[in-house]
Formats: sequence, structure tokens, C-alpha cells
Amino acid sequence: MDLRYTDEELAFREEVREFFRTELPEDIRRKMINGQVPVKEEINRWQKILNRKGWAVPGWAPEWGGTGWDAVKLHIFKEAMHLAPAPEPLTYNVNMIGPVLIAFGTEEQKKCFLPGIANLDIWFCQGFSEPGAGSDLASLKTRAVRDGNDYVVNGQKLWTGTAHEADYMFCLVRTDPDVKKQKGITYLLIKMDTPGISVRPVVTLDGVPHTNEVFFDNVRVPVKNRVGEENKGWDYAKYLLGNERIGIARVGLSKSRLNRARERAANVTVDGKPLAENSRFRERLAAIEVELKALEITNMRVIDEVKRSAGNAQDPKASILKIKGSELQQAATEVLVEVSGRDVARSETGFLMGDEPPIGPDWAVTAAHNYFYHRADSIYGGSNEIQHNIIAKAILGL
Amino acid sequence: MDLRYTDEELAFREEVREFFRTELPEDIRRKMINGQVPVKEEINRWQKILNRKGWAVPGWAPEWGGTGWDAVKLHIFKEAMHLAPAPEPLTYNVNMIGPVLIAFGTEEQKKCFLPGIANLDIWFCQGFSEPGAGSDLASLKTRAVRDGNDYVVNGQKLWTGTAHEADYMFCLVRTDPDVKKQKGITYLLIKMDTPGISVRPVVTLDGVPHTNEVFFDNVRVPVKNRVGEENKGWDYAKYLLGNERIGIARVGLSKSRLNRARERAANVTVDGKPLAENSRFRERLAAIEVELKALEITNMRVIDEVKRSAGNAQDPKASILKIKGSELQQAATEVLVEVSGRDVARSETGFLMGDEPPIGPDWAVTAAHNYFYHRADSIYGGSNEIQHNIIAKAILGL
Amino acid sequence: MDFDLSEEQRMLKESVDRLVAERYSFEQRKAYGKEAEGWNRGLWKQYADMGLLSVPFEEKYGGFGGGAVETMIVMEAFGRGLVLEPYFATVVLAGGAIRMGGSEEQKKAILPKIADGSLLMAYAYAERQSRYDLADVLATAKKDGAGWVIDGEKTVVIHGDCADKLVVVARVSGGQRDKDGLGLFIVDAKAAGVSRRSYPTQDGVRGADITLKGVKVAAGDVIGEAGKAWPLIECVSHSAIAALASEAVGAMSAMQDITVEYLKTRQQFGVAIGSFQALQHRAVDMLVALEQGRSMAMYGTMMAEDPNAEERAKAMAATKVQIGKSAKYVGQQAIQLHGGIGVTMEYKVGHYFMRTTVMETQFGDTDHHLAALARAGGLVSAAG
Amino acid sequence: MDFDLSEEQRMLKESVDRLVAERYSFEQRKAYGKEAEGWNRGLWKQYADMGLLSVPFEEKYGGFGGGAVETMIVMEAFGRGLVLEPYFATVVLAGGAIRMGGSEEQKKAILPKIADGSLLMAYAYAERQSRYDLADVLATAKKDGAGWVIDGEKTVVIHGDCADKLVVVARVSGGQRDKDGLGLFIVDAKAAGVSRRSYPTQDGVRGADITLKGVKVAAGDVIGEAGKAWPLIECVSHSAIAALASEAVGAMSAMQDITVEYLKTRQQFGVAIGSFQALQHRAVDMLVALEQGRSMAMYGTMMAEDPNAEERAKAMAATKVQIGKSAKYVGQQAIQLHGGIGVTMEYKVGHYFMRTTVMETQFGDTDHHLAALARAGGLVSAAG
Repeated sequence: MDLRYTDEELAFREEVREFFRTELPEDIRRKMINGQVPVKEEINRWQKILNRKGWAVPGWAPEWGGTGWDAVKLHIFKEAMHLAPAPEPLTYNVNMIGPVLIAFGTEEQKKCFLPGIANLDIWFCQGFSEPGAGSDLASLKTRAVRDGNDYVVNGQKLWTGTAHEADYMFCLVRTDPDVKKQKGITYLLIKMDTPGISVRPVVTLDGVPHTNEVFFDNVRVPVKNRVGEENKGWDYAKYLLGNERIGIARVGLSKSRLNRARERAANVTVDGKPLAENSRFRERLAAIEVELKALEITNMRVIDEVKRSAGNAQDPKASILKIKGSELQQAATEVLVEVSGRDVARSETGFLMGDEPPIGPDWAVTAAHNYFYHRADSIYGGSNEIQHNIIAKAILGL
Repeated sequence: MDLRYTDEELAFREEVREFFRTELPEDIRRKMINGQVPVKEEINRWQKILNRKGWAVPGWAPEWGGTGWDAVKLHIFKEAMHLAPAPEPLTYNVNMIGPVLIAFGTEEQKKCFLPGIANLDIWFCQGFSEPGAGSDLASLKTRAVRDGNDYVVNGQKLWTGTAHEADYMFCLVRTDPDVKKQKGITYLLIKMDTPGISVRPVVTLDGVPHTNEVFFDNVRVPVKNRVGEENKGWDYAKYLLGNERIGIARVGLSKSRLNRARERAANVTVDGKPLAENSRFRERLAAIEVELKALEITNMRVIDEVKRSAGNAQDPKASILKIKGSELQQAATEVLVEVSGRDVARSETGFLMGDEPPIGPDWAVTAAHNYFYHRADSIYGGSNEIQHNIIAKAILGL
Repeated sequence: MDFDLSEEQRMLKESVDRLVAERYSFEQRKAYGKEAEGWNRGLWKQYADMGLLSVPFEEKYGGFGGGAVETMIVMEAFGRGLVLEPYFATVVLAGGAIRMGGSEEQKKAILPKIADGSLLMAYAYAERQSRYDLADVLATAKKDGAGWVIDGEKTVVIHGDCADKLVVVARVSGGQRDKDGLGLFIVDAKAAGVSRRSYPTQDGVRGADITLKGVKVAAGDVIGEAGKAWPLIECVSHSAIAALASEAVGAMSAMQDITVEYLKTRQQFGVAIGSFQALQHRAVDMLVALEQGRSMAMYGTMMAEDPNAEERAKAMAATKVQIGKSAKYVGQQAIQLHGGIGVTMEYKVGHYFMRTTVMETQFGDTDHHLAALARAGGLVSAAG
Repeated sequence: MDFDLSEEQRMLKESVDRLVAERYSFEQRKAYGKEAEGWNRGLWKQYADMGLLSVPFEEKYGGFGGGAVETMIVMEAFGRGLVLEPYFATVVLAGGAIRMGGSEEQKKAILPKIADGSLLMAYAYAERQSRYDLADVLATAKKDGAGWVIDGEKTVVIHGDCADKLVVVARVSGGQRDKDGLGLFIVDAKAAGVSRRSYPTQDGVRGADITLKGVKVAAGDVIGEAGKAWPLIECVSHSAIAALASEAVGAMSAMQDITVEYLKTRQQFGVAIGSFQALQHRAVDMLVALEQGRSMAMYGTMMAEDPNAEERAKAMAATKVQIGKSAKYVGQQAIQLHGGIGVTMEYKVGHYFMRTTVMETQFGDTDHHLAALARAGGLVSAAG
């Protein structure tokens, strides 16, 4: 037993860090440090840099561009990315539809989509949630009826991040309403400029249209854009759950935020002394760091179990990563609010999204925006309450 | 609206405090300050002092020794008692069986029992809980069968505090097993030296036999010792719930503990300075004090509502007092453990119960004992989880 | 001890509650927010007509003659409605400075105009570096004949964009964080040398950063004695905390109600999510936090103008601590129990959360006040 | 990165787990506790026979040749069993001082005797005033010819009552809290001038307060160089923290299992109480705390003998913080979810809670280590 990285892993970590140090464009790094929201062009630009390096889709099967790294190296890569800090790759592309197509797509679908997905020439969004089907995802109602070589889709999706910018949606639709709710669901790839689709951006509490409502009015989707078999879509969607395991705790991201909090607190004066020297503040930071270090190890333990099970583990311990990871991400955003003080009061969406100079100090003005938005960390991807249910049942047997 | 005490109330408070200052025996006060457990003789001695003053049973109807004080004055009295700090009167006598007999007892029962209850010449214990009937009290199984002028009782009670010292038990027994569980329960007064009763002390985590198991083997109880009607006992038991309202938050007791923590911390050195001057420690204390002040006001608000409803309110807000009150009592015992440091490691039950001198400093050695025992604060009298259920249903309508 | 409202107070409460219920739905509020100043002039007039704009002022200045309890009633209702109008800035802060520290002439000149709705004011005290230290003031006021000249910058002045007059804290003497040497000055917002940069705030109102360059102030526009303003600055801050605490109670009780309502109606897995015990218990914990906050807002209201400055300071610090703690818990859980919709601008609950979050940064955050309280020896005296 | 145990480690784990399962039921433990010394000599012999008493010692001293991972394995199992024997005192603490700082002669003389079970030891470091400051030492060691004379008082020496030899921390020079000037001395517990007052502790073992009056120590019984013992004192403390952390993980996992089992079997309102969602979620929060603690115990195990003293000190402080926090939560909730029975001596869960509570006061409580970690700059470096 040795929790330390091997020499090879350490060398790999250095290589990755060096890459992020030298290749991440400075303007993008700056935005990330400031807590600004990277825009489509920036995410695109960065993904293409990664792709040139061959690191765009490290977790994929090597024949489609994957690196063949093991779980530990994938973890090292993610942590370096978060610490850089670099934008996360478009999760709908890299972590979701890509792996699903590799596993269940036709050869034609793979050839048609995968290179563009990896290089971000094609943007995907995810059409799973619906009004009334949040945590209870399988109760979705959007209907698809076969008509010749098309499905005709009618209904409504909710919480479709980046739908207003996406080229395609991977989408769960109900094709058989008469069977048990998990049955009768089909997985479609829908081109976003198809007639009958309308997208209504939904602005989140940070002032950014992070998500959308999407309406389908007799939208025709070619049958060839169906993934796998009709009525088996739920299985393909579930397969994705296994792909969210590594990095869900976002330890590196929280570390990066705490590092920023510490730097900034050095420049804030309380009672004539830097806040960074205030014992209460230091102890609060240290307390979060301790939990974060423990989570880092917990994360590696889960990775280790994934490794042993040849990558197919649906380890319910990952729910621990989600619960604790989201709590610590939120704790870090709260600390940044505390450090920023009164300057959080201004609404600086213009700066947050990148077009306007800030009114207040650039390091402070995004703190409340981020704090507000990251309340969603404990909600999306199965709320923490759902994660509790999963653990109670799957681990504790209650 | 004025949350401050009136001049009359302030004068009353001064009178009460003066009484506690001058009349509480110094040996008893010392034990209370040390966090020791007062023994029967001490509780007895103090109750008789109170009774001579006419303050033994302030909340009772005046014809049976009550003072006629309103809810505010009762609160002032309780707070002064806790701050003194004086032992609480035997709750089974003063808050439970006394009021029940006044409300539902026969004239003969009142005359026979009430003066002795008030003067602690008769000790009562409470026989409600049973194995398997904790939070679900009404599912009790102890059986009483009518035989001539007696009931014959068989069964087992649990959590009967002071049963090993008591003269009588007020006891719920099942007289009709064929009806809904709340029906068919009868309320009996059982003399503890009746043949067939055996008492097994149960030692709690502080090393003190705070409670007991009581076994009934064909115990004969005269019918004249039944309170009220047969099979109506549940109603009389429920009536008691209204009598636990005032002082359940034990704000004064927690204040008293915090005062002790502050005093003691002045004599503990950390990094060459008194712990009492350590900012983290001071802030932790202050944070508890803030919640305590808020709870004090919340308590008064509930008292005010009781006052308006002429004392008969079964205000579910009292569950808030129980939840927050127990949390803060426990927080105060935790602070005392923290202050006492390594000295809590010794088990000093000999000192705790009053016979032996302490090995460590007298102010420190009871801290862990009390911390352990007071974990029960959030369990007895309806666990905090049950209190949450009550509020969810009765206040929030969930 | 008496929790009863007087007949007059009950009437005030009924009328302001009704006003908010009728005029401050979520949709109506959205519309007001889109107006030029981010609030509604018509409503302001209505507040004036109802006497709300003079609640804490004495009758002889055209006031309602109320005290802290009356302000509590108004602020709690405004908290429930997330009211946008510059009541806190004009009536509680700047109005409070004049009410508590102004000369007879100043009161006569200004309070009736606030009361009739014709004068808007703001309180410019914070500076870029000051954080939550009220005495940390770099803006200077220098003697200039009989009057004064003010130079400096003030940040995040709430409703500073629309104010006709400002009450400005400036330093007459002493070092950067000295309590001694401060003065309060009434400055015309359109005076030469005053420039304002206005912006929206996270809680849906507007604020301004204000630069003062060689701004001349007449001798008659000094509140109290220049250089001796510290006790008044503290009094204004204490009134502000009491008012914010009541506003927070209104906002928290709205979040509580909205959340419980949502739990009763939102269906998942075929049942109302309010049937899940874990969510029920969370809603109960919210209620406990709310009721603790409500109690502390009452306590703060009682103590806000207590003559004992030391006890008052401790009480107000304690009030801000409890309110900060309660509001953070209630707000975060209100969002969490709603799930995704709680994080959107389209749904009302998030707006309460944003308001209470900003509120935490007004007149000192929880940590600031907890530290101050701890330094002052805590809340429980040996006497209890 | 590798979480696998070696074949030898796995065998060790299996044998010690089996031992605890077979010999340390709650009833058996109760019986051992009633023996004269509060533990069982027969078991001690069995530990010796299994090689457990020499786990961290080198083979050349008759040791098992294990490292921190092996100690982790033993301590976790002992934590699950609430083992009463003086393993921590003898093998980890006093044995650790000799193993890490002793001379060749001392190792040869002492370690084999610990290994074969014939020598019991204890570590006498704390004093009445010292609280958690390891350098706060008033006991003195004065030069006396070639040897030393020790005077002072040591408190709460765990298993100090039955120890044959003590390792005593005493001051050779310097002021009360100086790190410089400390020495470690091997003292025969029956030497002239040593008096012991023995008592039971809250966690079911025994401790002693020890007075040393003019106790003579030979030159050969000084561990390392008198006056320069601070680095060794730190190392002993770090090993102790790693061992305690593993013991705590054992105790926490036992509490978790007992509680979940109770939830599944205890009936209320006609159903198992484990069907109530609020209790389920609490049990999950316990598990999260346990797993965080387990991770940190592993981290502490890795770092316990790291050559970088500064990084090691930070890591061990962090370990104690996480363990303290996790154990408090798991323990309090284990009691709460049991209800009344959890607060009685008759039921096992409370004994785990008492053990972890005492553990918090051993080698520094959560606050002590959090403050130390914060002073040292925290755990996250810019490099991550």
C-alpha cells in the first residue's frame, strides 16, 4: 500500500502541468482565475489546443482519440486542469455523448460524429430533464412517434445547458408510453436547427443563460440518428453514470479556489492587518483544506476500485464524492464571498461574461455570481438528497 | 410590544434571585457548580426549603400550594433556579403527577398525595416507556387485569428514572388489549414496595444509575389508586405534555454552564495565554450565546402565546424549544469538555456522585461525565427526530 | 414583557402587509425593476401618503411618531415583498442620521420632505478599503471659511444613484481608523465636484460609487459637531442592523412559505416531495432558524436605541450574527429544496436568497460581528 | 498509487481481525475489564505469540519488521474491538521512542522484551499545566555525576499503573515552553522516588498520575541526547496520531455497523426505524464522515514517518483534525440513532463513543491541531 504517486506518475504530472502552464492561453487563464465564465469561442479554442496535443478526449477508447491513460493518470490530468485553472471541456461532448456513441453507436455514427465531438466542431447539449421529471428522470414525457424514416418529436426539455449554442442534442424521448417508465425510452441525436425546435434561454442566479428550455413541435428526426435500439434508450443513458465518476469531486477546482482566497485575503485589511493573517479566517480555510485532502484520498480510493474492476464499476461510493465534493466546492465559493466583502454587492454580469471591464476589483466582483450559481452543485446530476438515497440503499442496505 | 421585563417583573426577579443567593445551601450550590449529581438527600433538603417559602410547586393550582404566578414569573423563577445553580425539583413529582392529580384525581387522592408530593415526602417515578415502546409510547404492553378491588399488573417498564429511590410510580398499563392502542390504557399509582416489583438500576454513560428497569410479577394495585377512569389513561398522560412547556429550553442552565466555561477558561493556559482570551474560543462561546439569547426570546414568545390561551395551549412551537434547547445544552457541555482538556479522561464517578474527593481539578473532572449523559437531552421526552415530525405535521402541514 | 402590538401598530401592520400583498407580486416587482431607476415612483408617493416615509420621525416634523417597532413592522413587510424603493437608504439611514443627530433646522428642513416623498437620500459611508470598519475613513473634510470642503471616494452607496442628497462620512482629523475625528455632512448630490457611477446590484436595486472632489458644504449642513460624529455613526449603524434584521425576517418567512408550498405541490416519483421525511426535517430546521432569527430581530428592535451604548453595541452585533446565520441557512436550503428552479432568475425564491446574501455584507458580516461580540466579552453576563 | 496490501500485510490483517472477532466480543471485553489491571494478561501473551507486540520493530531486535501500514492494520482492528491491553502505551508510544531514538544497546535491551510480552511500558509526557503543548514541561532532569536526577509530576499516563518502565519527558534546560532543552529518560517504574496514583479512565482502561522525586537515572537510560529530544518527541507524537487515527477508524466503523444493524432491527410504529428517510440520511452522513476519516487515517499513516518534518507536522495535524471531526459526528449520531439505549453502559455503542471522546484529548484536540495547521500555512500549497 502506498498512497503516494509512483515516479512515473510524478513525471506524468509534471508533463501535464508544464503543458497547462505553457499552452493554456493567458487570456483564458486570467478569466478562470477571475471566476469569469468562459465563452464558447474560448472553450473551442482551448479544446482545439488540447486536441492538437492529443489530449482532447483522454478517457475515450484509443481508436477514437483516447490516450489510454489509467484512472490515476486521468485523475492527475483533471486535477492539473482544475489547478491551472483551465476551462473544463464541454462535458456533453467529452464525457457524455462521445463515450455513448463509442459504446452503442453505429460505425457510421462514430465516423460522422466522433472527430467533430472531440475537436468541438460539433457542440452537443443534453436533452434529458423535463418539467415534472427532475430527480425522477425516467418519468419523462417528450413523445417520439415513428413516421416513415423519421421520428416526429413533440414535447419539452428543461435544464439543457448550452442548447442555445449547440449544434446537436442527445435526447431521451418516449417511444412506448404503455410500458414501465424505464422501458419505452429511445435515445436520439437531434440537430438543433431542425424546424420545430425553439430554444428559450433560462438565466441562472449569476445572471448568465447557463441553461435553456427547449420545445419540440413536430420535429422530424431521421431514424439513422437513433442511438442503439428503439425503447432501449434508458440503458444507454444509465451507462453515462459510470463516466461521471472521475473528477466529480472536483478537488483540484476547490483547491484552486482556496488558493485564490488565500492570495486575495493577503490584500484585504481587517483591523489593520491582512485578513490572511486573521486566525479565524486561516482556521476556516484550513478546515476546508483538511476535508479536501481527505476527499482527495477518498477519490483515489474510488479510482483504485474502478481500476480493479477494469473500469466498469458503478461504485455507489462515488455518491460520497458527489456529496462531499459539492459541499466543498460550495464552501470554497462562500469563502471567496467572505473575502470579497462589500464588493460582491454589485451585479457585474458584463464582466462575468467577458465583454466589459469590472467596476469593482476584478478578483472580487465575480464572487457572489459564482456563489449563487454553484448552489446548483448539490442539485444537478442527482441532488445530494438523491445521492443520500443511493448510498442508504446500495451501501447501507436500508 | 416590549420584550423587556416590567418593573414589577424585575423586582420579582430580584426577590427570587436574592432567595436563591441566600437560601440555597452552599454545599449543594458547590456540587451544582462542579457539575456533580445531587443525591436524594440534597434534593429533598432543598425542596423542603422551597416548600417552607411556599415556592415548592409554583405552577400548581393555588389551593394545593401553587403561587399563582403567571407564565412570565414562572419563567423568571426557573431561570433564577438554573443560574443559581440549584437542583431542579423532582420533575416526576412537581411537573407530572402533581398536576395530573389536581386535574383528574379524586378528592381523597389529592388529600392523600399532594402535600407529600410537594414536600417530597413521597417520591414518584414515571412508568411509561417499555422495551419496544420508546418513541411509540402508546404501543405499551404491561398488562393490568382487574381482580376484585385490585388490578394485577404484569410486565416491564424501562427508563424509569429514580425508580430505585422512589416510593410510588405513576404508571400506564394496558387494561384492554382489544381496542386501538391509545384506548385501553389505564393510569395507576403503584407503591414501589408492593410484592412482585423488582427494580434493576441501569447505569448511564456517566457512570450513574440514572434510570432503571422495573419488572412487575403479579403486582396487586388497589383500584382506589387508579387515576380517573379505566381505559382513559392515555388522555391523562397527554395532559402532561402541556406541562413541560416552560423551561424545557433550559436557557438558564446553558447560560450557567457557559459562565462556568468562561471562568474556567481564564485559568487554562494555551500558548502562554489564558484560553479565555483565545479568539477562537471566545467566538465559539459568543456564537452559542447568540443562539441562546435568541432561544430565550423564542421561549418568551411561546410563553406569551400560552398566556394568551389561558395556559392550555399545546403549542407545537414548544418543539422548537426542545430541539434548540437540547442542542444548546449539549453545545455547552461540549465546551466544558474542551476547556477541561486531558483531565476529562479520568473516570471520577466517586466524586460525581458526591462521596469521594476528585483526583483531577474539581471543576474539570465532571465534564466528560456530563457530556456523555447529556447526549440524552436530544433523546428523552420525544427525541429531536420526533419533534421534527411534530413540527412538520402540526406547523408546516407536511 | 409584552408581545402585543398597540392598536396603531396593528393598523400599520395591516396596511403595509396589504400594500405588499396587492402591489408586490413577483411579476409586479419585475416590472418595477425595469423602470429607469429600478423602482416605482408611484409607489413611493403611495408610501408617503400612507405615512410610511416618516414612520420614525417625530410628529412635529410631519412624522408618524413611531419607534423601532414601527420600523420593524414596515421592514418585515418590505422584506416579504423584496421592495425595491429606497426606503432603507432614505428613511432608515440618511433620515436616521438627521433624526438622531441633526439640528432643529436640519430636521425641519429635511424630515418633512422625506415624509412627503419629495426628497430621496442615501448614506455614503463605506470606502474601498474600509471593509466593515465604520471608522476606517479616508475621505477628508477640510475647514473652508465657515464651511467645509470634502474630498474622497465612497463605494457601494445603496440608492446613491437616485438620491437628491447624500449624508457623507468624512474625516476631519485623526488617522485612517480613528473613531475620533469623523464628521457627517449633508451633500447635495448634484453639487459641483460630485460624480456618481451607478450600477445594478445583486439584490435587484441600484447602487453607486461616488467621487467627491473639492465639494463645498455649508456650515449648516454638518450634522452635529464635525469630528465628534462617532456615536451618531454607531447609532445609525444600529438602527440599520435592526431594520435589516426585520427585513431579513420578512425575506426568510417568504422563503419558508414558498418552500413549504413547493414541497406540498411538487410531484416526484408519483408523490408530493413534501412527503419525504428528509425534506420535511430540513423544512423544520429552516423554521427553527427562521424563528430564532425572528426572536433576535425583536431583540435587536428593542435594543436598537437603548441608551447604554455598550450593551446596545453587543446586542446589535449579536442580532447581525443570528440573522446572518439564520438567513444563510434558510436561503441555501430554500434553494436546495427547490432543486434546479431555485437557481433561476425566473423563480422568486432565488431573489430572496440574493437579497439576504447582499444583506450579510451590509453593516458588517457575521464574522465581523461575532469577532466584535467576542472581543466585547460575549452576551451572557454573570448576572444572566 | 497503490492501495493493495502486501501478502504479508493481508495475513496480518486476517489474523488480527480474527483474533478480535473471536476474543473481543462486548461480553468478553467486559470480563477483561474486571480483571485486576483492567485487561487480560493471557491475551497479551497471545499478541506476543502472534508477533503483534513487535510489529514496528526491526527483525534484528526480534521484531516483525513492519511499518506504519502494519501498525494501522493492528490499531484499526483494536479500535473495532475496543481492545484494553496496553498496546498503544507499550508498543506505539514508549516502544516508538526507543525504536526511533534509542541507542543500539537500548534497542537490544528493550525491544525484544516488549516483543515477547515480558515488558510493559508507558509514556509519561503530559503535565497538569501543559494542556496539548508537547514542549510545556516543568519536570526537570539534573545532571548527577554520569547520570541524572528527575523531579516532577506527570498526569494521565495511560497504562502508567501497570508499566514496568516509563519513558519520561523532562527538562534539562530552558524555559517552561521551550522546545530546546528536553530529554527522554527510561525510568524503572519501581525505582525509588516514583509514586503512582492509579484510576480508571472513561474509555475503560486505566491511567496514573505519577510523581517523580529525586529519581536517579543512569547515563545509559537517556534516549538520544539529553536536551535535544524535541524532534524525537514530535516523531513519537506523529506515530501516536497515526495509530490513534487508525484506531478511531476501527471504532467508527464499528459504530457505523452497529447503528445500521440497529436501524434494520429496531421496530417503532410497526416498522424498522431504518425505513425512516431522515434516519437513513443521517446514517449516510455518518458513513461519509467515516470514509473521510478512513482516507485521512491512510494519509496520516503514509506521512507518519515522512522525513520532511514540516510537511509531516502539517499532515499529522490535518489527520487529527479530520479524525476528531469525523469521530465526534459518527459517535454523537450513533448514540442519537439508538435513542435511550445508546446512553447506557449496558450497550456497546456508548463505549466506542467514550473511547473516541477520550482519544480526542490524546496528543492534541481538534482545535489545537487546526490552529497549528492554520499557523503553518494550511494544507494546500500553490503547487496543489
